[in-house]
Amino acid sequence: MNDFVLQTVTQILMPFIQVYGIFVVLNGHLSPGGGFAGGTILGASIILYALTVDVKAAEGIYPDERAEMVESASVLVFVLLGLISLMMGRNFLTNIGIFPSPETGTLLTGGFIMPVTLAIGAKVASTVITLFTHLFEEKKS
Amino acid sequence: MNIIQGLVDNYFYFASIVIFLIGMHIMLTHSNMIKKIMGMNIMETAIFLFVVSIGYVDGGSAPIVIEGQTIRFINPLPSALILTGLVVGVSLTAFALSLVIELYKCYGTTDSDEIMAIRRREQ
Amino acid sequence: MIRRIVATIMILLLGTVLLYMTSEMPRFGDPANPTNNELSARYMEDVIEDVNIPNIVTAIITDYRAYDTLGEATVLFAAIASVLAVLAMHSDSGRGTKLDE
Amino acid sequence: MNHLPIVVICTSLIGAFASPVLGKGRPWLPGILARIIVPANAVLLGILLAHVGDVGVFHYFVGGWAPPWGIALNVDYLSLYMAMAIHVISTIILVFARGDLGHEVRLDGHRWYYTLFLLLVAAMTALAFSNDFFNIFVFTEVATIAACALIAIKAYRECVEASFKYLILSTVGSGFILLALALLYMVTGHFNLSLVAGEMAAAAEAYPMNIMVALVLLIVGFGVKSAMFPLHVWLPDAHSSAPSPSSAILSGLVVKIYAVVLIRVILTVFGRGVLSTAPIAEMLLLLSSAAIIGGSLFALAQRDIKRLLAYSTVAQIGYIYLGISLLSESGTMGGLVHIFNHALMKTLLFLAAGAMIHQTGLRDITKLSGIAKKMPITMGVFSIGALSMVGIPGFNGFISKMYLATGAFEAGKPAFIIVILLSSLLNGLYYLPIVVRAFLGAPDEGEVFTRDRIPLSMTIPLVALGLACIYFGLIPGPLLELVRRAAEHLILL
Repeated sequence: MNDFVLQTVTQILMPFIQVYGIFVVLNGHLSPGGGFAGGTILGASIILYALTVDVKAAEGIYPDERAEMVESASVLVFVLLGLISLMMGRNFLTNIGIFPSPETGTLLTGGFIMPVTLAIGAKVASTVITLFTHLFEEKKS
Repeated sequence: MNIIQGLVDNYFYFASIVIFLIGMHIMLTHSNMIKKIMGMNIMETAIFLFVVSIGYVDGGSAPIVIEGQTIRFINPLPSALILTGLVVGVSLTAFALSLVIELYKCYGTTDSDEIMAIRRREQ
Repeated sequence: MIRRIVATIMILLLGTVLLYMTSEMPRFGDPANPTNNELSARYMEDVIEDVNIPNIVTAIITDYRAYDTLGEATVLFAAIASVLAVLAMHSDSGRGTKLDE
Repeated sequence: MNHLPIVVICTSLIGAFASPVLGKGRPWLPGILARIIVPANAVLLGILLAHVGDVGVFHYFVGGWAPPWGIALNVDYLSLYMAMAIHVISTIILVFARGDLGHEVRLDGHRWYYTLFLLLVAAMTALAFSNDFFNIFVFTEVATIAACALIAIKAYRECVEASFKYLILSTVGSGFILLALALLYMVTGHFNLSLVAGEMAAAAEAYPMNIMVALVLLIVGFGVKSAMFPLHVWLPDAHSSAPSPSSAILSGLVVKIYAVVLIRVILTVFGRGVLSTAPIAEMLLLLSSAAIIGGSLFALAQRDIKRLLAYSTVAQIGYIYLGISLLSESGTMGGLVHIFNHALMKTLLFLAAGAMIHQTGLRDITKLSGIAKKMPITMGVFSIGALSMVGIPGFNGFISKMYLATGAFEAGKPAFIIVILLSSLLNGLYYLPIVVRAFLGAPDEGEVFTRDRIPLSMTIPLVALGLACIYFGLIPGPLLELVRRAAEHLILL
């Protein structure tokens, strides 16, 4: 799509959408949102870019190799967090306090919830982008 | 008139059952595979609506605790589970679409009846 | 055409049963419903003590029922692996059309 | 020790998550990883079985939250039996895949193949252990997607078509399952199987429609996925077009895990109280008899060897449901033991068929005459599998049929003994001609056998499976002991 206004507005909007997505991921445990919502918002920014500017350019921003790494790494982080609590003698996926316990309602509360939310956010964003680019234009591998 | 009264009381359930049936009808009667996937999505969405409405409590608000206030919340469990259900739906849709793309490349059509006809002609 | 009629009749039968069931269900939004039991009460009342975060839905999906969320991340992973595998395997030459070689 | 169930599931998951990255540029690595992880997990499950023998069955609370707040894993003999079966059979299939896969899937697809295979194994194990409705739903979806992808990964359009059909029908099934568990949650207020069972009597009193509709939806939903008779339409295409290792795992294990979940849900959650209010068990008996006869008749009409085996699976699933719905102890034992026995036999037959197709490229059973002279080992073990399927004494198929017949007698329904005998006859009619023709028929002159031997990694699994069929036919004792405990758990509730 070669529309100057659309492309310019998209490029202006993209950082704001991404910041908002990151905010939603980080504040998932304090306000509405979380890994899934935030990850989708993050992914949507790249999808918007791919739709208005160019799919190839979007792939340049987020290449396949990095996508595969992020896909695997984020779920592995999730499982490993579960296994850490296993090694500490607790049941699998027990919430263990990672940060020194601050007062309720601040960012670092909730034990391992924030790392888990971050991993889910990365996973969802990466999956949304990869699915879109692959289904949008089947590529030659 | 018990049934009518029950349906009016449970209008959320009533609506989601109707949407569910519409989705199933699309899935069963249409031969276009994209439409089948749409029907599948409508069906799933209806179930999600149904599950979320189970959790509604009259006068309840979103389940986020605000310090020093005691207010009535809706039941948070169905909402939490449907977050999971949504992701499952997305995954199934994405995979089904990739299969349709492959079938389109092989047969040049997205209609399952036409694919059957092509298969029969070749045998 | 026959398929369409049969499907419509089946859907109507299923619909009748489901709607009849709907009229007998616990009333929508009633605080006395079986779902508002000790299970949801604990989530609402003890979430600060248990998990120390105010968002109950997040507490459920990432702590109380984190195993489901692991399963869900696995579903996403399975979907992306399936899509990449299917699209990559069928991408270029070397594709067969018949099963009998 | 108590953590072993989750360790088993997690190692498979970690292997699956790591495979795409490790296998990039090293297509051999994920295969080796899978062939290390799955047998190691089988050993761990053996240790867990011994541990459960010492301390008794227990529940494992994931996340440290006891039910109803958290998710519980159900570590009992039924789940251990299924998990053991899954890992033992998968190990054999993985060894076979080493020799066969290169022939059916392109080299750059191997890392995805093993990723999906491990995901499927992990999901099935999780399903075997799960004691929570929503958890069952989530892992059902993982298993569905992975199973469909294991079919579509072969680069033939038939596979994509079969996979799509399977996926669409499975999705309807998933929708029904989700709706059913929503209905159950609505009237019982719990997701944990044991707690739902506890609330069941009161809920059935107050909201009988919800419970009945949920039961029917669950039977239809899992029935589609486990190819219960009138809902089996996807199975022949899917199982016959898939790569041979996929066919083996799909036919041998995947359809059965759904059957086991359905059995567990029906017997432990709904229980006899609800079952007695409606003729559900009778309906299941009729459907499974129809499956046994109908599947065998359809198989009789097939010429493609893998299609024949696929239709045979439809009939054998009927045996499992028949045994369970008899609601007698021997019947339940027969149904459960047939899960493992049929997994052995059908894996053997599919792998042997895969070896034959690998070597000769032929799928038509009428063209396989005289093949025993070219492939004596493969055809020998194929004959063992076929004889076992027919139910000749001395092979493991006989054991399950004997228990099923005893169960039918115990339940006071001797008519079903006739069904079992009739289906044995039909099995003989479609399996034995293949064997006879292969051993006695003259090889066609025009055939060129490019390779005279199959690789060792294909021979060893075949021989192992053949020996296992004879072993469990002659010395079924330990297996039956395990199955008896699993059946006791089901039938007592």
